[in-house]
Amino acid sequence: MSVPATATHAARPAAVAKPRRRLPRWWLVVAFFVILAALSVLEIITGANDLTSSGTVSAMFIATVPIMLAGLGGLWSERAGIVNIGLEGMMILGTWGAGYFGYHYGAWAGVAGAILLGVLGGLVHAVATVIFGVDHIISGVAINIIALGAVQYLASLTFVGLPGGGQTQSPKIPDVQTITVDSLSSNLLDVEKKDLFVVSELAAVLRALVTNLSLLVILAMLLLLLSYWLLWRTPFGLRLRSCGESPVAAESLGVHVLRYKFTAVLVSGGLAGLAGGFLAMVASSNYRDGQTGGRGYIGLAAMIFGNWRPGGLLAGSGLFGYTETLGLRQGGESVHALLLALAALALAMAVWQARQGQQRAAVITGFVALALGALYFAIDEVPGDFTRMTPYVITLLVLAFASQRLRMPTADGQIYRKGSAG
Amino acid sequence: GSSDSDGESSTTGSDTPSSSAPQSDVKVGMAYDVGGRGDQSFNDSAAAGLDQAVEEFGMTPNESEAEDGEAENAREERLRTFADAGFDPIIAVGFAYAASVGKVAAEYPDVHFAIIDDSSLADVPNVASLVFAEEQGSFLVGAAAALKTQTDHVGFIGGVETPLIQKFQAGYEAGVAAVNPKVKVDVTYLTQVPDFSGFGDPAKGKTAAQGMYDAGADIVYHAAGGSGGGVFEAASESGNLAIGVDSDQYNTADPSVQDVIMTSMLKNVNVAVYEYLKQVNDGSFPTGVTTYDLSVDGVGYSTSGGMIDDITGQLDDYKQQIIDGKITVPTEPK
Amino acid sequence: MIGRLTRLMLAISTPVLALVAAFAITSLVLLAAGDPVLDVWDQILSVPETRNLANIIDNATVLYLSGIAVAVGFRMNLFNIGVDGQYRVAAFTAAVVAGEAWLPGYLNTALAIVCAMAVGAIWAGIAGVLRAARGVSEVISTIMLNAIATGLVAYLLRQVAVREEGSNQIGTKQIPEGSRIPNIGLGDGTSSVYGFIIIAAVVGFAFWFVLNRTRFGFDLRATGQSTTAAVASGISVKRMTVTAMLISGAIAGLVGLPILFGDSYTYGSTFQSGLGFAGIAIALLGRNNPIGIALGALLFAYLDEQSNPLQILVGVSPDIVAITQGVIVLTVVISYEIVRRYRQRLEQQQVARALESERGEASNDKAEEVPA
Amino acid sequence: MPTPAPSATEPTSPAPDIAVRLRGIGKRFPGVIANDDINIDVRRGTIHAIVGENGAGKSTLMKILYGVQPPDSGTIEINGQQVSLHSPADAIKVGVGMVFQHFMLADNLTVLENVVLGAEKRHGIGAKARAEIQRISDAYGLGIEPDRLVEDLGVGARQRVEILKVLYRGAQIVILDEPTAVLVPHEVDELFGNLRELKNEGLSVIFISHKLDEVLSVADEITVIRRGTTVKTVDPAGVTARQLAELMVGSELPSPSTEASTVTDHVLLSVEDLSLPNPGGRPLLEDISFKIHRGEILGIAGVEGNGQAELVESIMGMRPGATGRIELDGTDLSDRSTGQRREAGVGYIPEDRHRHGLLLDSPLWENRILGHQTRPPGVRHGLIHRGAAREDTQRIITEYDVRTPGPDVLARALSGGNQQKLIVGREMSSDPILLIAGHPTRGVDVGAQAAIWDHIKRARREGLAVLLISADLDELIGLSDRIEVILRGRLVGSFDPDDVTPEQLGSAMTGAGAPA
Ligand SMILES: Nc1ncnc2c1ncn2[C@@H]1O[C@H](COP(=O)(O)OP(=O)(O)OP(=O)(O)O)[C@@H](O)[C@H]1O
Ligand SMILES: Nc1ncnc2c1ncn2[C@@H]1O[C@H](COP(=O)(O)OP(=O)(O)OP(=O)(O)O)[C@@H](O)[C@H]1O
Ligand SMILES: [Mg+2]
Ligand SMILES: [Mg+2]
Repeated sequence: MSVPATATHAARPAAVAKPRRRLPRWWLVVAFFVILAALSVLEIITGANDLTSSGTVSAMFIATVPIMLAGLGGLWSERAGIVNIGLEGMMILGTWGAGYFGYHYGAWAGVAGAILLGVLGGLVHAVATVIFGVDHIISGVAINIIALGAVQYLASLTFVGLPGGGQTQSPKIPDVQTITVDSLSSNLLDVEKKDLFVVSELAAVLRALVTNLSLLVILAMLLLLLSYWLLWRTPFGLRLRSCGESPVAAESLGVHVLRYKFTAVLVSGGLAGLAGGFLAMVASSNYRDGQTGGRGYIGLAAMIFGNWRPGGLLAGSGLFGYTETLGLRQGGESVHALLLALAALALAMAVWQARQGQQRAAVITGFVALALGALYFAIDEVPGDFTRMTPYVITLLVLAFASQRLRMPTADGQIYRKGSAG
Repeated sequence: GSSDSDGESSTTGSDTPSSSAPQSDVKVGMAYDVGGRGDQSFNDSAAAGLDQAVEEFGMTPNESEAEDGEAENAREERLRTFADAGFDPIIAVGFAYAASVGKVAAEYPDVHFAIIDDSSLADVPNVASLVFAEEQGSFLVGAAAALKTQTDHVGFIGGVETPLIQKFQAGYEAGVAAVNPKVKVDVTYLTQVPDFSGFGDPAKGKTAAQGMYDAGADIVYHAAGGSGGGVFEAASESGNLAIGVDSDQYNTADPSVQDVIMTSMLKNVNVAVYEYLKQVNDGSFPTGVTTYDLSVDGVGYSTSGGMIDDITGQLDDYKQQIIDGKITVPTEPK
Repeated sequence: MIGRLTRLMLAISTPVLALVAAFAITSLVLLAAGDPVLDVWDQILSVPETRNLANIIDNATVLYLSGIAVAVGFRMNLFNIGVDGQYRVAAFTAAVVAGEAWLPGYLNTALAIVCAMAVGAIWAGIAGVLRAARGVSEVISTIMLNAIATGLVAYLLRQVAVREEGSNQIGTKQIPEGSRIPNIGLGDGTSSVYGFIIIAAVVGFAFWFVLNRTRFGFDLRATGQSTTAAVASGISVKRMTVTAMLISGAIAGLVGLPILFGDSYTYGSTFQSGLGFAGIAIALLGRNNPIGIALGALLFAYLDEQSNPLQILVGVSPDIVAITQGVIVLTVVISYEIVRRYRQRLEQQQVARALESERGEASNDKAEEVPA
Repeated sequence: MPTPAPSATEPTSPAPDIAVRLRGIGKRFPGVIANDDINIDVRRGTIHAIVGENGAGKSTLMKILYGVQPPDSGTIEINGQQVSLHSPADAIKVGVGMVFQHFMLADNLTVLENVVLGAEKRHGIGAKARAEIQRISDAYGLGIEPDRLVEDLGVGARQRVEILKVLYRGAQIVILDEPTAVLVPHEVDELFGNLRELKNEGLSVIFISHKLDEVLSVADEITVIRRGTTVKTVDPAGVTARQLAELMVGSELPSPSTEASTVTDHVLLSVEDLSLPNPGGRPLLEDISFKIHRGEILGIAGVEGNGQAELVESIMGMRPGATGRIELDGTDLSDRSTGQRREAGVGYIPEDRHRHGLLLDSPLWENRILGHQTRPPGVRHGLIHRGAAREDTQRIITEYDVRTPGPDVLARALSGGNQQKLIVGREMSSDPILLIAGHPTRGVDVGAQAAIWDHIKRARREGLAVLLISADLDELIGLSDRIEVILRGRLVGSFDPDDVTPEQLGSAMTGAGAPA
């Protein structure tokens, strides 16, 4: 795909180990509460109450999961060294699969169908890239083109004439079960309404967790954990990752590299397909032409954003899902509030940079902070056109400010042929 | 694809001999906008009009639909292909065809064209413009919303922010204001041109509607084509009401959400298409602009489900005032 | 090593193999769907009329520019997914500038084109700078910038839009007659192709020349091949990154202009979209080589042109065209690979024979095994 | 797997102590015969050395024995059993382990992960595996920390990790392809110590090296390969290095001996207080100052990973953040770009030819231009001159005896030795005044070595200043006019090559000894 951001730096580092301990688990909890507190403060200052309403949170789940699943698909294949631009296409296939199987055989059949169709897309990609050693991006792009045509073609063959179905959409398909704990839900709602500092925010999140929570959302989160465990805690995962880091080394140790790459791409397709299925079944309730709206690419971006790691991926897709939700719900107000938050962040950043002695950067960042702040006070609602840009702009800003120590799998995107070890 | 829709229309056509309906040698070319027949929206409505005409007059139809984001010359070519294949009249569904129809109509002066949702070709002799007063229909459902809201807070969701959809918004807002200026109207558009996914992304529609309901709106009117399904779901999940668009969605939408569809703003494209073809069948090719507004019931509101039976009186009152010109409905949002 | 004739045969066999495979696969799809296979091919393979030819060339011109824009990035290992956004921002700018007509006649045109290239370059440059200065993957940033471009253009368009009576379209002011680029007639009196095709050809040549004949092109390709080697050879990778993105964006800025100056004369809600993504496929199909990209663009345009007749005359869903296009992209690259392997095996056998003859040794022909 | 060549002798029930028997092994690559009718017997519990020129076919042969590449012909017997190895997995099963010439390590994985990869069944991938690694590491004094990222290890450590990988799999037959190319004397001694231990435990070791006296000191048997076929198997006791070399290349064994000093007092390169900070760690370079005069060769000795690479790259301007003053013949280069420094007359033979020296997938003539983009003959007025570039490449090919069909082959298809000769030729071609040479003869056969040494000496005679980095102390001592020892990023001692022994240097490099 592209040379890793670090590649411009020459030569192997000297024998001193750079400190690269990752943060301990409990840190996540802390971060979670810090974020809640920050948002809470923001709400109090700006009065934008939708920032952490339970409605926003549950909508955020819905918006996040498809992106996250697609990204997870990308993670699997790229960890095995296969770039997967075809996620979008596999997702599209998934939406049709959910529509067709879901309508004829019920909700879970729909889920299975979505995964199956995704795997089919993965199969094409695997055959092209692993067996024939075709450039990964070409294959992916081709799959995106084919998938789009294929589902429209299939839809016109399968959905026309069905009640509420047509060549651009399937009939309504059943949704998988959702979980609601009414008593808890209503109580939490009261707490949420009380606007207590952090407590209400927490209540909102909890309420979202016990109100119409789709089993697929839970499944998706489990898949994320499972993927982490499989890829980083088992021999299988070690072998799979080694195929992305140094296939020659792997092969020289008797790992059947191609087999692992192949598997990884199939799984990747399945996950992307499920992402599509989720869009069709949970986020909405039928297959719709053009339903994915580029979420496959966003998933890819979220994966890179997350430095090819599940945790980062979750953060990336979460950030995107959250900001997109805000923009769609009460965009004008919420996004306006975000401006202030950004201004504050930028300011903090500037100070930190100044401390670090990076004067030029500090000045630039400070300027950005001022601009954002000024903008916040200049307008009292963000016009619709811009609320819809929010997720994209925020992602870009975060990437621009968070220093990039991205580390893609070393052999990612490289074509590997058996016997090239040594 | 259209192979099947052909099958469909021709079956409706081929029923006719048994019912010994008249045969006509008129060949109708139908150029749909993106989505085509079966989009559960205005393409479908146009198709319904065509089917009806085919059934009654035994015309020979053929259909073709636009690709997303296609080249201008692809649209032109669609019309030319029809013309070359001897189709006359050729009906272009959607304002996107305006330029192409203008160009091709000039190339084929003896072929007759009709275009829906555009009247910029008013003075081209072989073009008939079929336009609608969406703002008037929207006004009425706006009034209905204002009359029915418990929270003095309603919403509007547009699929893609185009001037056409803004007409819906303008009329709706005017209707609400006419009843009660204090009623708040939330407005959200799902996407911007050229991203037309806003007409086909129920997920976005649902999120947006949910946001409005959470903010206190209890009735949301959508002009978002396929994304409307999401709006209805949000309504039924939160126990609120929604207003459909184009056709009487109470009948077309999924039963599970029927009871939240308070009413629908009817834009009778099917009527327009049918009446156009009827005149063609009678041997006269209409030209110039035909506006389908309240006065000819080209637009209106539906009452299926009986949720607004109690206010139809007031609504028809507004309708009359609009017809009499006492109220002029704006076509662009303030 | 292997004979000139064999070499030629191999070279020819690649595209043939690819097209046959695509042909077969598409036919299978049609059969499965119960569509009239023969009619479809009869239509697709029928000689296009001059009028259609013109359309094909026109669309190919646009796709070509898009392909070149993407290829510039690829040659330096930069994946510019953002051509789509870049050309829309640029086309819009050009439409506004040309519409305002501050300058007379072709000066106006020139100014508009320059502005378009500048804006396209800036839009892509953002990604370039982010990559160089902050290490932000251009894949993400360009994806994001596409979406931002959409919102921005939509907003600005509504600010400047003029809307003629009775139309539901909004667009920029029409470009004055004098500033439009005349089309080139194809001889049949009616059909003509974009005059902009000449500029496209020039761009194609410049692309080839700069990349293969100039020091800058060498540096660019070197960086694309090995950043480390480039650094050691004295190339400033950061500068190259930004420059490459700027160039890619500038070319992307031209993508929409043939349409703008040769057909629509305004940028409106129905302006052709999605060209950037098509460009990616075409650049790859043409192996980032100007001639290859031209062929790829023509192939895509040719197939696109079939979708209307297929629907109206044959009664087949036009989606089959998209399928075929995708399938061709795949079969082409796969058959390249197959032929490459076959050729390698061939060479090995030749080494073997050479050895035997030179040794006059008894049968020692076990060169079958390929070091995969 | 093709049927064995008739030329190959049928499995004659071999003597019980034969661990590996290769018969009639043949292997062809496009345009090359890598191996042709190779016959070797390796006795159990011995160290069997294989020597030969670059591209003679040693690595290929070993890759075949390790199942990486299938032979086109011939048979392999392990412990008397004829085996057909389709993948390294098969080889590992029959107890063969290999340390590749180019390291087979995943930088972004930990030592532990690299070691257990593919052998997870033995001790899992967790605590037990860690313990086992620690055990082996201690048993052979490899000093490996299982949880370090390989990325952070120096060459020596990587080398030991490779060996640990093999031992971890309990291999009975250990292949080492040029293991010493990157090691300093005491590391080599340690390695040899380990090998002898293995041998005593009954393992068989196959050992490839270009350093013949090493070979003589450690091997029990030596097989010489030339042009892909076995020339002869000899007993080290019975041969001298010179005879070996003649068997290999039919040429004299050169020794790097300096002629009369050509050192002048005209300072060409002066480096003052060069430092390279390392965010979150000990500085990579600290206050390094030295001068090199016209006609002088300054050798830098040091254990791999003590800052040699960083020093060179800082002088080349490839390391942002390097502070200090660098003057070339009076002109201050401190804030010049790498390109400008090259133009100022710096020739650069990088330590890692594949990463920094070549465009592996470009033809040789384009590689000729690389690093000289601003100068004729390759480039004039910003335009590439293919013709001129090709001609000049052809000149280099002949003058520097690069073994290749012509300027249009891809750099990748050259064996490393030949790649190296091409680079040397290129860097000498643009008459530099300073030549920086990092491990110029690493992994290069005796013939090429001699050639490269001659070129460096010629450069010295012609009045260049030469900065020579090498792990081969004989080379350093033989070529340098002065030797600086680098340790943990500082220059810790200066030696006169005329009265210093490799051992003294070695100890100074490890911080043990004081400068003479
Ligand atoms: N995979 C391959 N493809 C093509 N040619 C190859 C391949 N591997 C080796 N060769 C060629 O085979 C010949 C033998 O290579 P090999 O690596 O065995 O030599 P070597 O003895 O290891 O050289 P060195 O001493 O430099 O390690 C060389 O000419 C090399 O270019
Ligand atoms: N796939 C390939 N195609 C062409 N040449 C190859 C290929 N793989 C390896 N080679 C060449 O064959 C040689 C054999 O590989 P090997 O790893 O033994 O290098 P080498 O000859 O030992 O080089 P060095 O002297 O650096 O050790 C390599 O130098 C490499 O340049
Ligand atoms: Mg070797
Ligand atoms: Mg070697």
